[in-house]
Amino acid sequence: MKKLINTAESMVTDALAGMAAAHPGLRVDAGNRVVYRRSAPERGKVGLVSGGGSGHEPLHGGFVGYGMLDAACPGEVFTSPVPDQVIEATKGVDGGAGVLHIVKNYTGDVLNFEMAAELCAEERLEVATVLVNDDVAVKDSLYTAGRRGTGATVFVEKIAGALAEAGASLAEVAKVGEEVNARSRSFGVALTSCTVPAAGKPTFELEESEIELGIGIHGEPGRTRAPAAPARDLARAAVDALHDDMPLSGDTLVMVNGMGGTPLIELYVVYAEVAARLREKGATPARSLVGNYITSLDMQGFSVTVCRLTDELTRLWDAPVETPALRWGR
Amino acid sequence: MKKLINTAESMVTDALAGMAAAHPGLRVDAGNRVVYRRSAPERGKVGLVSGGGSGHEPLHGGFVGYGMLDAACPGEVFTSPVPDQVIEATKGVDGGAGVLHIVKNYTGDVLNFEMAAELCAEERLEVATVLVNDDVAVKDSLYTAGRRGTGATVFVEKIAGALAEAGASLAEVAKVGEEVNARSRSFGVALTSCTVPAAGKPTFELEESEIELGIGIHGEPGRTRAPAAPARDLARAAVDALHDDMPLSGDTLVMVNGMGGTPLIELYVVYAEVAARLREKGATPARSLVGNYITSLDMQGFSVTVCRLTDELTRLWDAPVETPALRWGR
Amino acid sequence: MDAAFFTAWIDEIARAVTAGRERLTRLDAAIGDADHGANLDRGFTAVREALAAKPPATPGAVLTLAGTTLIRKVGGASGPLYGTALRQMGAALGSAPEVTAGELAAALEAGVAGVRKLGGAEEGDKTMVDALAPAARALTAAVAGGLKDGEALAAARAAAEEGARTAVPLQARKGRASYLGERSAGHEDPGAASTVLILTALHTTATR
Amino acid sequence: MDAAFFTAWIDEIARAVTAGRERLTRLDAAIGDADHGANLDRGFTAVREALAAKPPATPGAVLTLAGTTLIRKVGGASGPLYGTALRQMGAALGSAPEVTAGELAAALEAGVAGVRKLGGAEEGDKTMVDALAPAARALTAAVAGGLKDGEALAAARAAAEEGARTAVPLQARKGRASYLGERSAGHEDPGAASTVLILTALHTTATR
Ligand SMILES: Nc1ncnc2c1ncn2[C@@H]1O[C@H](COP(=O)(O)OP(=O)(O)O)[C@@H](O)[C@H]1O
Ligand SMILES: Nc1ncnc2c1ncn2[C@@H]1O[C@H](COP(=O)(O)OP(=O)(O)O)[C@@H](O)[C@H]1O
Ligand SMILES: [Mg+2]
Ligand SMILES: [Mg+2]
Ligand SMILES: [Mg+2]
Ligand SMILES: [Mg+2]
Repeated sequence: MKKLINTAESMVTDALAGMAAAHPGLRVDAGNRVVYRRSAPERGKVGLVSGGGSGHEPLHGGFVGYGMLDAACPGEVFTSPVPDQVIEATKGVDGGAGVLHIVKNYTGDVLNFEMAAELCAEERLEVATVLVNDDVAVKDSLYTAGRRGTGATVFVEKIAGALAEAGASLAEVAKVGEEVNARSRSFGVALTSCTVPAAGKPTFELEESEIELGIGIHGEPGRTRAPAAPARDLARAAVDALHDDMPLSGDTLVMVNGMGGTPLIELYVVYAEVAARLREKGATPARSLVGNYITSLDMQGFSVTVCRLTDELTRLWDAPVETPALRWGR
Repeated sequence: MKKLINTAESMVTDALAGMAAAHPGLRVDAGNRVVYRRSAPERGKVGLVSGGGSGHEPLHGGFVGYGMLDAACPGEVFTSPVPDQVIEATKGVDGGAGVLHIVKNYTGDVLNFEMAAELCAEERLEVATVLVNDDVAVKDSLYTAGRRGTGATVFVEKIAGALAEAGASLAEVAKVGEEVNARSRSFGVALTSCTVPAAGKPTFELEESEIELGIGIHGEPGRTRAPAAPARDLARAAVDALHDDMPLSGDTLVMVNGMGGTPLIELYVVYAEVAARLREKGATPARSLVGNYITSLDMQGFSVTVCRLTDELTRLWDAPVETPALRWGR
Repeated sequence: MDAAFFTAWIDEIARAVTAGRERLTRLDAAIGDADHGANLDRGFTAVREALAAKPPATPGAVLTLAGTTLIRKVGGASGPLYGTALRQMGAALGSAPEVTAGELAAALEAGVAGVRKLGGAEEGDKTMVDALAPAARALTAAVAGGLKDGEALAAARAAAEEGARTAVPLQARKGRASYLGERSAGHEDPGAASTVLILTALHTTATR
Repeated sequence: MDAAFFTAWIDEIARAVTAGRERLTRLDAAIGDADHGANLDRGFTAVREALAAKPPATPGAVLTLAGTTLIRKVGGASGPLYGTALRQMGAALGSAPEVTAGELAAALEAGVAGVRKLGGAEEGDKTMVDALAPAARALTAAVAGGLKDGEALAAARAAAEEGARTAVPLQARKGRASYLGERSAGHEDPGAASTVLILTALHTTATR
């Protein structure tokens, strides 16, 4: 394993130091491991806190800033943050209008955020939670821990953040977050495994001619292993999986996301196929993101996330945002 | 080799289709292989054209838009564009104030842009050229083709683009481009090779414990092979190489650039060390970019580019820009 | 069994987890996200430090501090779950300076109940519960059957081992491994494996 | 040698380049950027198509169209350089419907001069010039010495081979390989290798 790190143990702390140095709009509390927007807490504004394991950058720290998150809590690599971090962040962004927790649906994330929310409630902090669970590769049934939260997290953070910025109440901000989640679906494909620094070797092994379909964002093996195929076939398989789960039509917000080790040129190849397939299904790719937004360390592969837009959601998506990884309108 | 492509031959065309679909602010002439900003040509504004081999995305197409390039000419992977593309782009962005060619110093790029510029001159198009050659790993001597153009290209395109947007003349825009180049230096490190799709296998092989120092952006082997080392040592080696070549002091613009396959979390680890080392050298990292800006397909590694700022250059760097890969102020 | 005994148990867990770190990570790589070894190693190292910094006076206080520390330092699924297990055990033991094997058995049952309640997993879902629950049952039964401490803890350990083994062919229905569906069958659950380490450490500590 | 002969030469180059594509790429991977095989394959395939679409009537026109097509389709260093070489050869041959080996030798010298001028490389810089220049010299000498066409072209081919071989131990001073400094020594230059293919194709075409 070769990585640009000092030690596996210090990786998250070292990267936080880099974020602090690179982004004057952020304030990084290295001791408590919380990334704040410099202006937090904002009086009268609903605070947005998210967090999760590290290794998914720019998620979540890269989405802290005007129009999106107020704070992010990075855990160790692929390990959800601990309740202390979330409590600290929640207090730090509370401007009197309550705080929204945006949580990806994984047992660890759910448990740690739940514990934090309970303790915040004891201290009379108003907290609401949006649980993101958009990954169609996992069936939401008695036989699973429910669907995983993946790409839709970016959409939820952006759109809920825009509504919070506009002065909406905690209930309203939570509601739009849930709406975005309900209208979004994701599907991921891996060409290679990733290597967790503390583990020191790839999480799984794939042959030269094999890929994993239906992967998440933690290097976990997918639902099925399949022969490698042209980008067109993979893009179609992804869009079809989304469409089978939630028929797509009308204006959509589409993200073709790289898993961390995939060159941008390949993501554009995939996007062309995804957009074409969406049109075949009767949907319009009205807004898009192509790039690395929610990654899995150095994994090669991509995920497709589609959100069925409404006029209101489009307006909130288009609203100004100023974060390290997503910026427009200011 | 596993890649998200349809065929190696169609990769560049397919990716251009994806760019066209993803970015309404661009107009892609697929037949001639030119990416224009939608508003080109802009009357009275100096037009900026760059280009080079593909595989360096977001360079150059991702830097087309307000405040930066007017057009980009992508060649085949790692192969400079042909003169026809450059001529077409030059004509397409000429708004009567002349056109600046921004060319990275490689024999192929220089020859093809030169041929294009000659033919443009025959058609009475006013063309000036800025040659970018910032890579300190290569000595500029009789015994080389001169220094390679790498990361400073991003700075030149941004800053010259801002001055052109402000209505400056071709001579002024060329001059600031040259100034940025003269004040910038780069150094790159590879942990792995990249794989050129048409070649089908990695360009070079590295052992688990080896890295290449002084690499360019085409997967070419570097100046020396060295044992793998902590991020701190690599960042120092890079900054020291820059400082040895051009003493660093005062405000600097710093880019820690990923080579395409490196996770963002690792780039932040490197940035923390680079910023610390710059301060030790007496320089201030006043502005920064951390991410994938000028890549080498799926190579893992990073490069550091530093530009010694002046007040004027800082102002131009801060000026609004609206391109797929760099956006602020609008 | 006094505070020193429980502190020694934690020390032994920490040692075993460090030694078994790679194996736990390997098991988690197969059906999870390859961090279980690092998580527990980080967690129990922190617990050991916390206990050394401020040695608690009672068994209950040792386990409560251990549980709280895990919750504060580990994250992921196993942090809150093992943390809750130890905190529930600590609460069950109260402030008694010494506890019997019977009291320990009751505390372990309370710990299992805490994990069940928090994580919602039943036996057969292929989680740590598949090792924890039989271990608690075996300890209770052994004590009721009049076995000596060492033998009772050996029975608990054996039951944990057997539980972890029995879960191997099962398909996971909780935690990350559930995402794999049928592909989770045939692999040992990392949490069940770490529970075996923890029960083994208990037996080792008692028979040393 | 008429237009058909030169068209056949181009066909033979295209065939050889497609067959040798992997080798050229491998040589370029060692001291360059691994695209020389793909570049020339794309280029000469395009040239063959251009010639088929509008067959030129004279040797000069064949080579001029071939050179222009390379410049328009290849990119990189080799596109303009080989394109210029062929265009200069075409210009030197003028509009004659048939050309002698002597005229071809003079044209080849003109082509080499064009490459030299455009790229600024001298012999010994470890580029295509190291194979091209001796080949042109050998052809000129062989014709002057009265050798038959086939023998003269065999001499040119041998000189190209010898030139490429001689350049192996050298350190590159032009093109991408120069960035490697001393590490470029010991490798065969891809452009010199493709020049050998081109000269071999000429000999093959003449002796078929
Ligand atoms: N709902 C649950 N109830 C009980 N145990 C669980 C549950 N979910 C996960 N686990 C246990 O946690 C273990 C994984 O722990 P760890 O790898 O540290 O956390 P994470 O899954 O968050 O990466 C699993 O092997 C399983 O035994
Ligand atoms: N200045 C030059 N003069 C002559 N030949 C050159 C020069 N620079 C490069 N070459 C030749 O071009 C070859 C490389 O061609 P190619 O790989 O197609 O282009 P690129 O170097 O742009 O990738 C080299 O092997 C060398 O023979
Ligand atoms: Mg985890
Ligand atoms: Mg090239
Ligand atoms: Mg895990
Ligand atoms: Mg090349």
